[in-house]
Amino acid sequence: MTVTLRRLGRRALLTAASVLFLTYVLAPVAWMASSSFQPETEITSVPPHWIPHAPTLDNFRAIFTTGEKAVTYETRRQGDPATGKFIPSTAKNLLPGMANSLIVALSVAGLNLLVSIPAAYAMAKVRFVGRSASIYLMLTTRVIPDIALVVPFFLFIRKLGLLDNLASLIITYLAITVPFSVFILLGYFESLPDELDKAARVDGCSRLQALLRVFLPLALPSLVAVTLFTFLTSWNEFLLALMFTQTPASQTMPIIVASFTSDFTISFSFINAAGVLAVVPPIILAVMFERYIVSGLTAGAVKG
Amino acid sequence: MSAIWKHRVGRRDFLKLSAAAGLASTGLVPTGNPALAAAADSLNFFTWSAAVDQVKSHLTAFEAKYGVNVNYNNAPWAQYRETMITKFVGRAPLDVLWVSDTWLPEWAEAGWLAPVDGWPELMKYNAEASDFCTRSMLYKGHQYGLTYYTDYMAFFYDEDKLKRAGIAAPPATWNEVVQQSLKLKKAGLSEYPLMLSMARETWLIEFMSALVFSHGGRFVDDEGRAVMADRRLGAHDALQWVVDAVNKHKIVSPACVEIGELNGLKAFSSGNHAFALIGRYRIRTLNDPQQSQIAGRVKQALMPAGPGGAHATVGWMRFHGMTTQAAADNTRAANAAKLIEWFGGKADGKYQFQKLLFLDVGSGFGVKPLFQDPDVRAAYNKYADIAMVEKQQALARKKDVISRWFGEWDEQNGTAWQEAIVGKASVDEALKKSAQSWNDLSKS
Amino acid sequence: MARIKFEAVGKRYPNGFVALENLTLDIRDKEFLVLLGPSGCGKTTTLNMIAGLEDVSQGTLYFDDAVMNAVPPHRRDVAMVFQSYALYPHKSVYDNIAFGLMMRKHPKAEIDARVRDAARRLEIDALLDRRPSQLSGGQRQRVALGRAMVRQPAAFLMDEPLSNLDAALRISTRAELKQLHQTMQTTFVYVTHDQAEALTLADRIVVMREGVVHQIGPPEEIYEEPRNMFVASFLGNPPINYVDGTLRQDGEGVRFVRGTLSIALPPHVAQKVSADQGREVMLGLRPEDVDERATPREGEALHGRVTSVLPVGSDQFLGLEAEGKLLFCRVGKELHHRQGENVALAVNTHRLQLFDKASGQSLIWQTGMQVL
Amino acid sequence: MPPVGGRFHYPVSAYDQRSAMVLLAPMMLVLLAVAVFPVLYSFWVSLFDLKLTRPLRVPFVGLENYVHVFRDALFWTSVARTATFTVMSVAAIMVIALLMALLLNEQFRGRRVLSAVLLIPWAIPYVANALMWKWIYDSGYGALNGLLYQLDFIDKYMVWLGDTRKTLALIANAFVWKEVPLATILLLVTMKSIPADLYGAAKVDGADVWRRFMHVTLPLLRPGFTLVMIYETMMAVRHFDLFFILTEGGPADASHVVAWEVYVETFRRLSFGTGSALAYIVALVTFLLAYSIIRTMGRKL
Repeated sequence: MTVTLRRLGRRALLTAASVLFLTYVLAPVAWMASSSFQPETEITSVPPHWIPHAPTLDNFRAIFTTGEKAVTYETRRQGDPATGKFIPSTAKNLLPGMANSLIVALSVAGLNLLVSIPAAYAMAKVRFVGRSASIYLMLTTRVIPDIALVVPFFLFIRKLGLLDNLASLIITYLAITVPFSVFILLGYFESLPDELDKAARVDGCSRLQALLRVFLPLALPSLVAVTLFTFLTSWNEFLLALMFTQTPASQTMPIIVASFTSDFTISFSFINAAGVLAVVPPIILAVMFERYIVSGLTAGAVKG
Repeated sequence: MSAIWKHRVGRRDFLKLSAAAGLASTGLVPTGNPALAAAADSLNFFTWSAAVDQVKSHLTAFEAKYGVNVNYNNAPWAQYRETMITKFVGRAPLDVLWVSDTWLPEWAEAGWLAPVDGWPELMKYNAEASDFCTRSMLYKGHQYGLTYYTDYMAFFYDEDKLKRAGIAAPPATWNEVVQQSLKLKKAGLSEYPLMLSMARETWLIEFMSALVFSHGGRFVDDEGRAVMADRRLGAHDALQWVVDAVNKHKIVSPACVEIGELNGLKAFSSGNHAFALIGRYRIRTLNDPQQSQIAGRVKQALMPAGPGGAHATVGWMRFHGMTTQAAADNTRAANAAKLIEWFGGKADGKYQFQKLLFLDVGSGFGVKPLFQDPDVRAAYNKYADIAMVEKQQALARKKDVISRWFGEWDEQNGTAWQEAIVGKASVDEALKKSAQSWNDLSKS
Repeated sequence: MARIKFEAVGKRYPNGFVALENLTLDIRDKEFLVLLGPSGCGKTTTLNMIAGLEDVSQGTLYFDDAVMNAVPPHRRDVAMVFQSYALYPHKSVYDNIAFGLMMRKHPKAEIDARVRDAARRLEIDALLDRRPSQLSGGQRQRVALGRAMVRQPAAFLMDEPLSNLDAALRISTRAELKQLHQTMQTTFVYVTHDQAEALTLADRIVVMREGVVHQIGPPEEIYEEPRNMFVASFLGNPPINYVDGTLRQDGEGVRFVRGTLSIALPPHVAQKVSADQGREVMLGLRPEDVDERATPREGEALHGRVTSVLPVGSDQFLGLEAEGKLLFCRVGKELHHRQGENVALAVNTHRLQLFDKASGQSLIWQTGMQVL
Repeated sequence: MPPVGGRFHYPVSAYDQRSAMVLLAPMMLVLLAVAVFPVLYSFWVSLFDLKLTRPLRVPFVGLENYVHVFRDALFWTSVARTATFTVMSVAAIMVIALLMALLLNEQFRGRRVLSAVLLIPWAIPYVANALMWKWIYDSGYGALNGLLYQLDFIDKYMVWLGDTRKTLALIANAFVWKEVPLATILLLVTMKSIPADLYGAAKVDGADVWRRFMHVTLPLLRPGFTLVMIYETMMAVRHFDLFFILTEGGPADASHVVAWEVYVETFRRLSFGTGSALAYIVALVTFLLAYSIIRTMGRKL
């Protein structure tokens, strides 16, 4: 009797909490999505239409239908670059921007694995002079604020003539990703029994072979996590990209999206559409690989 | 990957990186780098992202005519200065670009812009240009380009709303603006009758100058001394008026500090306000049914006058400039000159681009002959009162704060004004602060 | 096939902890050597040094006549069985066993032959496709053995390989290991803290404690002739009884005296200690070294009161209180003592141990090789 | 011939040392090139009066730039703003994260869905987050005004980001929304690590839910909280993106935080000397925080 009552109470409580939870997390995103389907005339209505009355795909169309055809006196759009619908002329830069982000993110993720795996293995399983020193270095570099790197990077990148060049981003992103990757992997390798390492080496593996033949296959989950983090970090990074890129040739998605806000002709609904496109890939990744992310995050953070 | 290789990331760059990584001090002074040297038979043309289609169409014609291919790129106006400066110091390939009058001294001093007065075929257009334009392109006796467009800050009103409030004539003074606004407010026609954009952005200086000039004040006197803090000659009346409009009369939204020119335009065009300070050329948009809900009702009046002021407003100049790196290379320089003439002067014997801009976007031109052009007059009469346009244009003044250190001062000044508007500082404090930073910078 | 020689080998960690002190040990070819001692005695360190998993920080390690100090594990021809078995979780049983040979680039066919042969001998040939996670403890242990066997290494190292098995399995596997040693004809080095294992398996036992070797010798010698109290008490279950007392000289010889307890030492002992009149000593008496049937003669009688009777099937243990000391004695299960009753047992004096109370060194079996 | 007896040499095999060096080389190279060198280099730069608008004259000024920074009232304003922002955010994050963790720690249908959804804010770019909130806060057509208006909390649309008293809090809110998931996950892990029998014991002692929470959960969550606190503090102190897109440090100096000051100094005023001096100060401060991280987390080395 009282038990069932308590159970009922509990269920009610949980349901209420869950609803609150979902509202807090999803409502803002939902509003962004809803806005992205509204025509400019509707989006400026007061009070707002929570659900578009006249949903339209114009904003997305503007982004996806962007043939770089020669514009002549005849084919030009009359009026401001965004006659009528306030869609910025730079809309066509979004897809290339995403392509840039993709290239950068993939390269950074790849390089991270290349650099971090051996280092983490060495720190975790090899006893050598300078081990703790290198761990300290890694831990310290992990907390250098990106804002503090901007100036030296800028002068440096300029010196190399890599301004406005994807390479500058790939290089500098290593600074903000590698320490974290090493950290996660270090934690993971340490959790694998030393005796495995010993067994492998008695079985005739050099250090490198032990890493490649035994530890790598076992570290797969953490490798996935690391790849995801470095990918997302690079995909989302804003500050450095803002400093080192000036033209759509090298600008990444966040920069392009941000530029819309300050563009000559601005459409609220269009910006939201851009926002939607910007969040879709990360969200898919996050939801698909939730398990790995959580394990990675905790592995990465719990030790500090 | 191709994108990467397109930007010449390769063994070379990474070798350079690893080599450079060793260097304890990479030079603080920039050095050229071959990797980014531009091909001689092509031009790099950079603008802010306005009238993009008009530019493109005009470029297509240019390429067809001269067989010079042009890499055209643009960046948002709001980030244009940062973008260009990083390009300059990064020695990115760049030949022709749009320049705003406020940046000319800074960029010329830094040796990024090259004078074009060595090119008679460009100079000859000065004869037909209004001398306001020509003066705005001069620095230390050299001319740095040919016009892109010129315009001034205009005072617009929603005729319909005024009628409904029983107001016969638009305000002639800032005082009347207050009176009429209160009337409109009482009539419930608008929460905040006057639309004022005071957000910190590149436009802000134009709005502030218009307010100051129409109040008969100055930021800086002819000797370049900061007088903005001077209660009689300075910006005091103007800023005080804004502060009162927001805090005392509540006829300007306190949100003005977060509303930029663009959102202001949209707010006005969606009928939320009765008066607005906006770039003159925007009247085309405002009276275009496709883009505005108050189309046909927007009229221009003379900039209201302050107690000590006439109806002065601020005028500005944006022009086509040539970079020093282009000037240094004969072929590139020659092509760049051709391009500047094509856009800033005549193309095939006509002021093609100026006319295009005017007809499509409505932006003003500095070339007198166009005023006689029948198409232009026709278009004008569709949405504006050409007499009023010219009358106000005659009262447009060049900004007095144009200087080598404008960029830095602008930051301080913008903050100062906002502090006054949001009531974190008194008008006097704000202007003193602004003047202070002007004096410091002018000494540096 | 190899002879493994430690020459004054020491191991010290950066934090100053000394795992091994000045070890000199000569492991003969094809010998089954057991390193015995409590945890932290340095036995595993010693084993790891042979494998190359731990570095020799002092002294020299030879395989035959080659100095091995700087040779990494994968260049040493040794195989090892770990306490946790350390099977590769991502490899099948087959691949686990074959891995070592693969790494050493043996031809495929030969690898296959060896793996299957080993599997057959260990009776795990049915499991070759399984993953370690699908195996029982015993099976895993066999796979670990197989992994080492197929290598046919110069030295076969085992680190507590049986400690994770249940009692019954442990006994039976002991026998198999012994058998394996016969057939493999190679040097075995075996680390354990279980004296029974050591006694059953070893050709020679090395008793260690806190990085120091206390005694090296064949099992019976270690058991019969312990060089000190630690060795004496570490082997034997239940452990040896100690009674402290003094030496008393009298007519026919030397006696151990504690209160009313007075035991005449046998000649071979007596003459060793004749000099030490009045010396404080420890008498070591193993539980089995009493004779309950014989009525004790003077000088070998142990009188005491029964405090507990613990039958263990084959025979029984008596808890005996004598002179305020609690002693354990093993007696035949046919006699029936009851708690509280007084008994007199005959001590088998020829098997007594006698130690110096202060140093703990044996007064009977001195040798030069002690390093205490 | 290795030493026989006698002196000890460091107990690391030459082979391990070699291979460790090889394995570490790439990371070391990267970290030195893209982290250590820049930090040192920015100190070097901070000793010059380097203005990009004056590319050809770069006088050495020693520590003047630092003096200049510390003398600048705006710098101290920005420090204050950063502090306020950080405290507000971190506090809010901890509370919300705790509640969410408590919920996710229960067993009920749909839990998996929640924990998947939870990752969304964490995953999306800060830029998108900023645009989203900027649009929500919009004083003309924003959702916040719309909602409050429809619920009759306000009778006319209000100014949000434009109101200097609200700006920081609103930005903090956007920050919190994005940071809460990570914090929640960290707390959740700590919760899961609390042995169940402790609750059992508490139950036996007749402690009700609330007491169990107060006397078992909270105290045992301390490590989790410390972690979250330090981690989020680091994030908040250095945060830039939201300020750039939402307010550009304004209105007036209402949201002029240190990170923004660094940006303005370098890329608006183009004064790289003072800029890197600023950046260097920020770096040093963060290093101190980092040190406390390593200490507090007691990372065994």
